[in-house]
Amino acid sequence: MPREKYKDKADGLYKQVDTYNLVENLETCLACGKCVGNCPVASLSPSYNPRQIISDVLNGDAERWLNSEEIWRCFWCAGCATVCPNDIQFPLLMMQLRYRAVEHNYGLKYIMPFKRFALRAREDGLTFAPSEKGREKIKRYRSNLGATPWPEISDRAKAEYKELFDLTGATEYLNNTSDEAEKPVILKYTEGRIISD
Amino acid sequence: MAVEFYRPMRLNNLNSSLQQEIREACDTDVEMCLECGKCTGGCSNAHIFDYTPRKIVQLVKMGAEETLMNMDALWTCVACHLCVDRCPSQINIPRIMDYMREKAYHQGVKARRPNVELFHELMLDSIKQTGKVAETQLIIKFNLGSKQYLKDADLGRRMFFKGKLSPFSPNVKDINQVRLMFIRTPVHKEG
Amino acid sequence: MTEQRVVSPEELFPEVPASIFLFRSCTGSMEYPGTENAIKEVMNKLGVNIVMDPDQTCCSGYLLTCSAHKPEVSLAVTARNLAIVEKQNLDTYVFCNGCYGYNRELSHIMKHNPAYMQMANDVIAKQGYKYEGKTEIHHVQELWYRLKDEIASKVVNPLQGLKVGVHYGCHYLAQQYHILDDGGYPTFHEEIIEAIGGTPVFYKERQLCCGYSVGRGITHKEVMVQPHLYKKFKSAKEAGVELITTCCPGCNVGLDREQPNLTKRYEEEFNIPVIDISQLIGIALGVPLKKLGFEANTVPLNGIINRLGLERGESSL
Amino acid sequence: MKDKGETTLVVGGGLAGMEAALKIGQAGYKVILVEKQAVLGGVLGQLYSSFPRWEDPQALLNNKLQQIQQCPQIMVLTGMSITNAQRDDKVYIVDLQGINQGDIRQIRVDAVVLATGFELFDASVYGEYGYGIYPNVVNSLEFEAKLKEWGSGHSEQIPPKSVAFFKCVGSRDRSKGKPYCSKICCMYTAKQAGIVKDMFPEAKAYVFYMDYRASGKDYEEFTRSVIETKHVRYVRGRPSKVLPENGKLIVRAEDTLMGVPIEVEVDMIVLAAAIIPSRGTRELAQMFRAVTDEYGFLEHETFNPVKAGDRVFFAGACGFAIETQGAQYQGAAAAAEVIALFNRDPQGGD
Repeated sequence: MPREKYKDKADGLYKQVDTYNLVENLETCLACGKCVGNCPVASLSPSYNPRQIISDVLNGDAERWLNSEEIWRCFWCAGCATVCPNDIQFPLLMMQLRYRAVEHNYGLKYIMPFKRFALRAREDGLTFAPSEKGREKIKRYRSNLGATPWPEISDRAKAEYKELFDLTGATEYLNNTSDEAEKPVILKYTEGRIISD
Repeated sequence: MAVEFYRPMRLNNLNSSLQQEIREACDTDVEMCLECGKCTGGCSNAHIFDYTPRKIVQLVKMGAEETLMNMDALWTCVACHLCVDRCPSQINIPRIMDYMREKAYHQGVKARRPNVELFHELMLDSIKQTGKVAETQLIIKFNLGSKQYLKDADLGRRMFFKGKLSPFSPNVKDINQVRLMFIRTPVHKEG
Repeated sequence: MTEQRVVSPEELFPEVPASIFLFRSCTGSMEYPGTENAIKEVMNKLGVNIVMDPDQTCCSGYLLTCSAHKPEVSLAVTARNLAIVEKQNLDTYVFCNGCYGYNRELSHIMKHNPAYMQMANDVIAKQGYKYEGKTEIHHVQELWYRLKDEIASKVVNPLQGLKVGVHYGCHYLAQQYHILDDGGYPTFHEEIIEAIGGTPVFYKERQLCCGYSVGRGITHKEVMVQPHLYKKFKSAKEAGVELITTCCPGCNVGLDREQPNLTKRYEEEFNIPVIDISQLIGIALGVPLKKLGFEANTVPLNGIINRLGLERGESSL
Repeated sequence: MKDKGETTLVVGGGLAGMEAALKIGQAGYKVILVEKQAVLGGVLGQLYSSFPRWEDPQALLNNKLQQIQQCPQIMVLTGMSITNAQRDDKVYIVDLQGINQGDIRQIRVDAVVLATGFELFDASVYGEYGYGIYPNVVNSLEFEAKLKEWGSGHSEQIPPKSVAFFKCVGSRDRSKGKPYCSKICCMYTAKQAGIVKDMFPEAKAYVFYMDYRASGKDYEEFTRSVIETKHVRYVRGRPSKVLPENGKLIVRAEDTLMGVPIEVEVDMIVLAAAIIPSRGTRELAQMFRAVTDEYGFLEHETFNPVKAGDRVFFAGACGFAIETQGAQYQGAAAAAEVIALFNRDPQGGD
């Protein structure tokens, strides 16, 4: 790792990541590491380290993580936020970190599978609505229960749901999402791994 | 079937004798480390280390012997001694590095970079034979041994014609004393 | 912090509501439709009226956390759905931790940031809605806990000491404020299970998450999710868990659908069925098995059903 | 020595209260020392050892008790607590009640020293640490009692092979605990861990810390000696979770110096729970119109570090967490204030 020069970084500009102003108390981080100890992802791949991410974001060096593979590993289980002695909402930071990464064309391959989901949900008003074959199974299961074959969702709901996508610019966002400009992501901080068990 | 995935290390399962070993062999007590990071801050090669000096001391504390022997920093440390010069607790990190390097070599743990062992062996051979490092032969042997036949050919030719390279080996007065040193401190290599 | 962290069920519901708005869940209504049905059947037995609205759509939180669309649309969708509930003067009851987490979090953000409230209301005003932040968001399990004694008194098929391991899922307890239990060591599900005659098993990794949310089950299945789930099931198996209950159909997808793959990859048989706690309460209260929709499960429940001496089909109670 | 007229009420018979009573009594004023418990000593009496000199707290306690016995001016009322106080010009009329029987008394005093001490934050708030769930997770005062038991040589309990100490349990926690640093935990945790290693050299001791704060004479040397000569392993990181496994406890944490998650298997966990004012401190303060801060600690007047109100002083941990030495300083300081007050503004009590 190249020697870091703190003056090169945008000090205190973590708001560049937290553009939605959702994690207002990031600076209260005590670097105690309680988040990492409770993190199921860190326990499997220690180079993913919420404490380190917070520290880098605070130092204005979020960029180091944008092209990392690690940030796409987070399960969003919020185990970090549950134990945090300062109630830092790390999952909300992670969400925004991912959006920043996508803006820089990193990690597109990790959102492409969900573009399909989102486009279909836009029509159905429901996420996870499968293709025709899967639908038959759902209809059969639901009928066997004595319920309506398909969840009762009105045409109005579907139309308005779709309209919300258009009104908020999400449709445009989805249409523009492609992995053409994809830049590779790499596993970072692998050196932190300890072999002995 | 053994299931392969990373598991967090258990501190109490670790080889706790390493700390003791280092204390005896290197005359250095890692427990005195204040974790201040002054060593890393001053390190001349920390930018290419996988584990920085502060972390290396920490690894000794943890008893993570395998990690220490496998780390790249073992072979990229240039033993400039800046760390120990600055250390408020006078922890002799270069000596720890030497000790772990020897241990890794003895146990046949390969360096992650290529030809590291080859260079060290050739260099010692050279000293054993002449008492000094015969640079020209060393480089030729190394380039042949590492199959980089033309690596320094051009540079070598130019240096030779300017009289910068000697085809002869330098010698010490009493080579037998040097060889005695080698006999008294044998190197065993496993694996 | 000002908000109360853990609340007792009596504090949460001074009175048991006569009527609740049940928030449709994608997984709970499609992937495991038995979940929704079990809740309807059990509520019916407990005398709670259920209101659902065909105008309510998906909470869309899953897509948000997969970074698949913009946060603004989730904000608007949440405001719209909750506005529909508010119109009926009811509180929102969700039965998926995802719906709970996203609705709570997004409504919290809107209530505490007037700018976001404005942003969402500006959009949904075009469709004639207005969200005011009046409706409370509850998880159905909160009501189960409140009605624990009543449920216990109505048990017709006691669980005969069935060893049940609980999976709480993350997004209920991660909310931290105004919830039933402490995220560090929750026990309220275990209490419900004890009340209906089961033996709760505190297996070591019971608080490990399902690993399936935010799409990691699709993008990082081999590298992350499977070893993660293996740890969980290994500890459950060692503790002798016969059945795992969840309170989130989304978790079921991870825990149930992934089990055969774990067996294949790690060459270890787990065979632990995973169902919703509402379905288990349904079994205990004698809801016909047909109405509980276990046919959607990948790991079959035959062993459990035989163990409890229940019969499939119409003839069973 | 001429008996002087004024009487002082000292509430709380811990070290600070005893010190205040002694100094006032030895100056010739009458003192009524009220203690809720059946014996004097407070927390000092529960300790096995002290920092930074590994001294026996019992010796210190015995010394103070002996002096109190020899001081005729001091009247000790144990097993009594205060139910009411009324102000009458420069006098407080205080109602006392016995804890066990209906022993009710009324006294008139000219000044009051509050020394009600502290108690430990309820660590069961942290479900992840399992206090109150796993029997081998104890708080630091419970652990002192265990140390006393082991130290006495006739303990029934099997000594632990490994002990983990968690610092900052409830301290420096704005989420579930208190935002402040409890000041003395770093030192007493080092002490306890050191004692474990002294008693059972084969045992392992792990201290999970964020910082060790050793600002005091000999404190840094004390902590370093625990690490370097007693070989207690300090791990930087706040533990995240405690899980049971095969009858032992697994601690999950991050070693933040390495940036990797780690686990440790231990027999026993000691929680250095935050220091909070004793129950009832706020109510007592209200009776004497003393000011308390948002956490219930007594607040001092500007420029006057042991004065909480008119003719009301305080000493010891009811003001904030304090080590034994500091408690003595404050007890003496409160006594000096009382004596100065009586000299400046004498009032013939009854």
